[in-house]
Amino acid sequence: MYFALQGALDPALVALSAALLIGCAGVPGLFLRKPGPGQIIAAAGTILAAFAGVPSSLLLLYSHTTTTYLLEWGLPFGPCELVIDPLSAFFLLPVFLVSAAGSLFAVGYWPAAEHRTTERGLTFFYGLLASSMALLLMARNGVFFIMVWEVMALSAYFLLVTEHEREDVRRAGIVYLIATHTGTAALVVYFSLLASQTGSFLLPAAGSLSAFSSTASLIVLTAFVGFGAKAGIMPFHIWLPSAHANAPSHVSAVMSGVMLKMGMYGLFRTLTYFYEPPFLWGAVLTVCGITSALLGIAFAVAQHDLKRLLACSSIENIGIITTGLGVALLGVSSHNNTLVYLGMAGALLHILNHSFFKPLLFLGSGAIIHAVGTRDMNLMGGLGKSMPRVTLLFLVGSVAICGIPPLNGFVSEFLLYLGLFRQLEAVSLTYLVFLAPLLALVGGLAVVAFTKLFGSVFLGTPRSTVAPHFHEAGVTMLLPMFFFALLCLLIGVAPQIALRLVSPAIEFIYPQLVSPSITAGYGDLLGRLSLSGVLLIAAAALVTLFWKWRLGKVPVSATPTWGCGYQRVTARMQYGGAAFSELAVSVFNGILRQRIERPTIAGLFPVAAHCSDQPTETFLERVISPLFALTGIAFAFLRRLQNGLMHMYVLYIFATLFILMLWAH
Amino acid sequence: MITLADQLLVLVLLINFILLGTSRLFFSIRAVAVQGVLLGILPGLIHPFSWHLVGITIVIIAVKGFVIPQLLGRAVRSAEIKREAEPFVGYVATLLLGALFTAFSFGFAGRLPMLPEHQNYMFVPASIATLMAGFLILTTRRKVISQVIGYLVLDNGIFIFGLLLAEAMPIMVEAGALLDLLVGTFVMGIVINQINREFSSLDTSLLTSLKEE
Amino acid sequence: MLNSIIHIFLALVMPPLLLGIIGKTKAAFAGRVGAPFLQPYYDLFRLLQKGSVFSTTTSWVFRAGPIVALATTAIAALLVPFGAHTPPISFDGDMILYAYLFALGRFFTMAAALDTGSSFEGMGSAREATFSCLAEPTLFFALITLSRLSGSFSLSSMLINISFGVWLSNGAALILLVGGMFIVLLAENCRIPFDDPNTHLELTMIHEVMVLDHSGPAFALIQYAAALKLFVLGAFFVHLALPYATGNAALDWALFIISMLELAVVIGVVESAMARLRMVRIPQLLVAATILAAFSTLLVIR
Amino acid sequence: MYAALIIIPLIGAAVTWLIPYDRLRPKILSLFTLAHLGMTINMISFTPPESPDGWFHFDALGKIVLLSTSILFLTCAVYSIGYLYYRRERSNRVMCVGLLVCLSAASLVTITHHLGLMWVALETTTISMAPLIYFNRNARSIEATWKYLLICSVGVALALLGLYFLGYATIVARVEPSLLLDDLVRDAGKLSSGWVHAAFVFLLVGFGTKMGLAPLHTWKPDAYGEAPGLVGALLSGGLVNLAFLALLRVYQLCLATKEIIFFQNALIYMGLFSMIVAAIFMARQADFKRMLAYSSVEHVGIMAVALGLGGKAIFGVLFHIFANGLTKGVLFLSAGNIHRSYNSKSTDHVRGALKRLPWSGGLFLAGFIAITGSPPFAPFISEFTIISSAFIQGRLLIGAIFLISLSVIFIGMALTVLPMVMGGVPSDSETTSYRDTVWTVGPPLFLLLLVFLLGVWIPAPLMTLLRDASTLLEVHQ
Repeated sequence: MYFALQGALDPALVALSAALLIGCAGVPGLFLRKPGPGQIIAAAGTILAAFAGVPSSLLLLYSHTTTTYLLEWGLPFGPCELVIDPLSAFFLLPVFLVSAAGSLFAVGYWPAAEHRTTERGLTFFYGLLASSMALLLMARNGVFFIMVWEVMALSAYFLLVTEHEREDVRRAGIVYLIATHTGTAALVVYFSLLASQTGSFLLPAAGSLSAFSSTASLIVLTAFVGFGAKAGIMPFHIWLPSAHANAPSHVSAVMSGVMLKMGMYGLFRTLTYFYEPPFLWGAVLTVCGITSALLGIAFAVAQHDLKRLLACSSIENIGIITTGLGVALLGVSSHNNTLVYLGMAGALLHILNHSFFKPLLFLGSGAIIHAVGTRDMNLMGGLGKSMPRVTLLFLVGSVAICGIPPLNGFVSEFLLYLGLFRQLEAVSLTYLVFLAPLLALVGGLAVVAFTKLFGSVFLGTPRSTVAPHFHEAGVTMLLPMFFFALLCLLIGVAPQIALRLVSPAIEFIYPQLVSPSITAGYGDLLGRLSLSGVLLIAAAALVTLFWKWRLGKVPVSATPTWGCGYQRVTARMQYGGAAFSELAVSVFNGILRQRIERPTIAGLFPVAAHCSDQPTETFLERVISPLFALTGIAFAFLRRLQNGLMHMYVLYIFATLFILMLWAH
Repeated sequence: MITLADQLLVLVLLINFILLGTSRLFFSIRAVAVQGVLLGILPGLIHPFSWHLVGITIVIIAVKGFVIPQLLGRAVRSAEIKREAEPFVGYVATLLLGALFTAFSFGFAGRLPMLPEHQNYMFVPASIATLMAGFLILTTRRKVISQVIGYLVLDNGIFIFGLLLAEAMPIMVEAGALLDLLVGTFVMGIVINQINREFSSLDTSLLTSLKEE
Repeated sequence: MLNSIIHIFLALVMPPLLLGIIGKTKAAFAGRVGAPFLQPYYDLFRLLQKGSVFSTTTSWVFRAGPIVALATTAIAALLVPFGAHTPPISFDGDMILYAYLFALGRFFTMAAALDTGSSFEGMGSAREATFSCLAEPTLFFALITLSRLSGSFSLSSMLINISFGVWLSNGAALILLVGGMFIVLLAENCRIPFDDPNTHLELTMIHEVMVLDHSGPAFALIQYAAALKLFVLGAFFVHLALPYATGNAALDWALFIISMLELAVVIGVVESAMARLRMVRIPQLLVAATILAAFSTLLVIR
Repeated sequence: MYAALIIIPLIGAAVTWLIPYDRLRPKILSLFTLAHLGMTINMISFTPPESPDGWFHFDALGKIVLLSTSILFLTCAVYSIGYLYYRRERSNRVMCVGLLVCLSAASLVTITHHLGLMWVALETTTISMAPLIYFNRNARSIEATWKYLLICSVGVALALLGLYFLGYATIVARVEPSLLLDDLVRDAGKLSSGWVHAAFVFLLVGFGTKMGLAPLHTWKPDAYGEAPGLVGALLSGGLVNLAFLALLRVYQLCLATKEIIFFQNALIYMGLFSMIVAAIFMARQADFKRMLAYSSVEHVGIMAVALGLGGKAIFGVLFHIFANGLTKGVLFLSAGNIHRSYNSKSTDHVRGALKRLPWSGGLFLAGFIAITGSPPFAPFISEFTIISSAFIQGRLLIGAIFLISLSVIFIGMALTVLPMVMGGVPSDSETTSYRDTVWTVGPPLFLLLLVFLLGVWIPAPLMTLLRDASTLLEVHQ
């Protein structure tokens, strides 16, 4: 394949070559006999690519240019265009950032020296995954899109099953593979229908299709299934928790931080095709979004597995993004520009934010697991003292993901809230404002989930001796986390910058409604927000100083925690994660369906009893698995047709001949 | 001549019914042999004389009438089986079905356009009826031998139709006929012997280990 | 400018007084003389003088707890209008910031509690987490209603907007709202019937049990933050319940102070009249509050 | 020229029959298949003119099928060097001779335009494969051979009757009686529909049986399951395509007559039925070779549906001849290696193949991904073309059924294949002498590379070949 270049070296070309560089970064390691150098080379290449790619994407984002490359390929599906427009450029940012950070993290987290057998494949497929995602954002030919899409899905699968000796990993892999393949099947239909509309496999231009045809609804439906399955919107989320929990942590970071966003990208892209979308589309998106947000975080509260909790919160965040998108779409349908702008801004900004704090948290969990050797939060505790830096960074991530000021999570939710409140002065769809309390509930549950996580992992005293060798993470692991924490804080205290990031993308999607005045207005508003954020930090500093001053004057002593009179306090008496969330979970138990074992204490001197409550995958275990079992039984019954009796086989031939003859005459 | 040919065809049909009705393997083998001989004679009746024709006739009579029956007979003797015990479908039912199918084939043949000179022959119905008889035997019998016989009958049916084309495209017909005979004789003969060695019986019910549980 | 200074001054000085009044009221109901009104101030100063003890199991998170709690409440205090006066900070959507600031404070308080590794404090923070997350929607329904009534999106204008005129036009909605917000006020500040600050049976407590291990200056900060929180939420509530406003600035300040004191008395009365609820009942009460608020929103939106 | 294609393998057969050394035979076999491939490529590039009597005509369809078949034969021949080394206990004379005879017959099928001759050649391939299926010389293999032989012979006999019908139709129509494709196409308009209908039905059933369209596929799982891996590869990658070529000839004839709609519908229904059957039988399949057999049924179904759809799907199906054949080669050869190494083809015993045989296991996994139509492998191109053309033609129901059965098949195959290759090797699995060697791994690897290459880049000559071929099969009203 060679590129017919138009024009000299330009940012788009740089981004393109950066994407390809990431893909090739893992290749040298395959051929090096000695383990280690390959990984270093890969990390270096990926980071270099990020250094080239991020600025160029920013340039493309601000200079509202759209660059087109024509890829000469030998396949009979029409020309293959590679285009970078503001929307693609916006989504390119997390791809480069997260993949680079992850590859650096891997050097410390999955050292080639310890994982001789798996490291090569891991590094290679990691690069493949990242670069396929980057190319996906540039692809404008449906077939090429599906090809890179599937490469992405498959390399993610191979990354996921890195430790395929473990049964649960294999199971997670199969569930993921089936889910993603079903999604791809939907996408095949999607692109075929698009081709039937436009006459070629090139993706249609923005606003070029009418939404009022049965085919249009079918297209959007297939897109919702195909892309929703990748993004993990309920009810297509079944694969997500186990997959993200069982992958190596830096892979989980990329999967959760970036790969889910590819699904969202597909939805955004699809919705740009149509002008005048009907209300139904926005309504469906909104409902599914808010449901995912609520149930996702409810599931997260119930988890005991560190990474499962994070994965479920990914469902929540995707839900918030989808809600924003749906609300914006409703705004388009009801010609309410404020709603469109704020919904879009909220959704896009939350995409960016989530791709900062979620990788931060996943990398942090990687560091923890690396130190402790388990994922069960009930066995952790007291890590704060042995790994203070990780603790601090993880705290930043947790606060950010709860959408609490002064960090970035708050900004996107703020925009969304504002959009919803603004509905009060809208002529139609005033009831959308009722989403605000639901979002608030989501926020409250997020606080529960992440105080539980943070508390039971880092605080208190160690609950068990699963791993005596707690140790602070190495610099290669801390650096990426620090970088993300910095970004979270930056966007948190200077949200105006973030708004300038998303505005071009919105302008590309809905050119009519982004006027400088609007942008400036909201920029000003966010300026006030950042001011109060700064004030908050200042106040905290002030109080700290005051307190330090007092402490300097009074005697300070240290004793064990007061046991309220009880003398023989042990570590196992602390409030564990399960205990912490028990009250909150009991409110939602209708949906969560925990497996609860409560022993009945009888007699004066009851014997030792065991008590546990396990969260379950309600949808997967109550709907999907029974369905599969049923199909299996039906098929087993039908398989009797192949009963090994020759005369039956001849009879089949005879019958076929007979039927065809009757049909023919 | 025409009438003679038709009478022979009627005999062929009768032999079909005999085959459907009998359970004794030796008997059915002989019946097939007779059918083969009849088919061998037929070309001579409908086509003008030519040495080529004589050649065909001799070959066919030799193979269909003597070689194959010999092979089958030896197989049966070595396997020491006398009769087709418990077929999948009873003999009466098979006979009725055979009658039904014969009627059907006459009806079917009536609806096909024919050359005027073939108009009042019963070649087409006879061939289709024989074909179906072969199918019936194949689908109702249990013993390998019976199934081979079924295949041969089916083959005879095709051969009868081939006679109509014998002068138009002789090579084609002969090639087809001979190749079928090749399959019928050697390959099946070999396989039957192998089966006999493996299972020391020619009951296809034993050949049912390959299936879906 | 002057108003802002008064605002900050009041926020700094007045909160403990409310506690004093509540205590006095309860004492009066119990037929005791009770502690002087300024007792909370004395307590704070004494605590600031005292030495402080840190548990060996704690880390810096434990120390961060009181600080953040106080800082967030302080910023929240800058967002709420006291009386008819616009607060120092006010912009569209500041009510969302207002709501989430408390979340931040809560996050750190709970973290600090969990850091001690004591089962009691863990228990307290678990309860705090659940109840406050149930109280969250109520606050937002209230904000929606107010925003609808005032047609504005900043806390100050939507609160100041409430007047007797509004009461006359949307009485039903506001009554529901007052009911809901009063429950939230009590819940958020851990007053009876949700929590009893004075009991020392740790099993029954929520907020107090979370701060068991704080001592000296740290505890002073916490006490002050709690008082400030009561003050801020109270100011919010007073706007709904007692929307007096005269054009005159000075008079309005006086009115505000008086109504805050009234509120303190009312809280005292409630505390004396009621007993603590059983833990299992509390979520039901909070959901009831949410339903009240939701109805009020429906009333104003339809 | 034409004769050479037939003669070379026959000479090879004679030679391999005569020499007494088992070790030498596979190498000679490979030499002659190599020569055959060279001859094929040479003839594709410099096509000889149609023979005067019109019996031999090497058109684009024939080229495609012969090229894929010849490549597959060469690969299997090279593979047999490594494979037969592990089967030294028995003579490989019959196998080598059978392969070469089959190759020569296959060439005959592809180069002739005389339907009768094509039928003879096809029957010859059937017979020549029978002893190869019986290679293992045990009860199961004799049963498989028996079923294969009887069912296929019945089918081929029906096809012969169909040809007779055609011939008789020419006589009835008072045109020059002939079974030459070109004559038939020329006179197609005059033929009486009754006979033509009957002919098409019998030919469809006959060649369909050979091809393995459900419900005529019953011999497939047994034969593929019991035959050695490379024979399975040739059956599913080579002979299937030959039978399909015969069907294509019939299709060409149908295009000329007015019967095309009926024939297309019949193809679509049988194809969809085959896919559904494959889906049903692949789920929870405990024998991975039988699973591959059903996968072959599935792909035969795909081809039939595509042919029925017509339009752009024709291009897809022609490309699928390559894609399917080569990928099946990868799967069967690697499956043969796994079978050798575990000495079992039950998925209960075969676990952790990636650990035990990194190469064969990896090849099997890659082959699975390729055959289920995932990019960047060739089957994706063909299958996507077919599906999309179904939807673009607006035949949503057909497309939906097609896609759903593909998904079910994917799930079924995944649940069978992934546990085989992933995980650790069970401690109780018996150890065998088999190890991955260049000779056993190289050929499937070569095929996989080919499949990958065709999945991202179709060379220009091949592209023109496919386009020429698809023009032969387009509806011209």
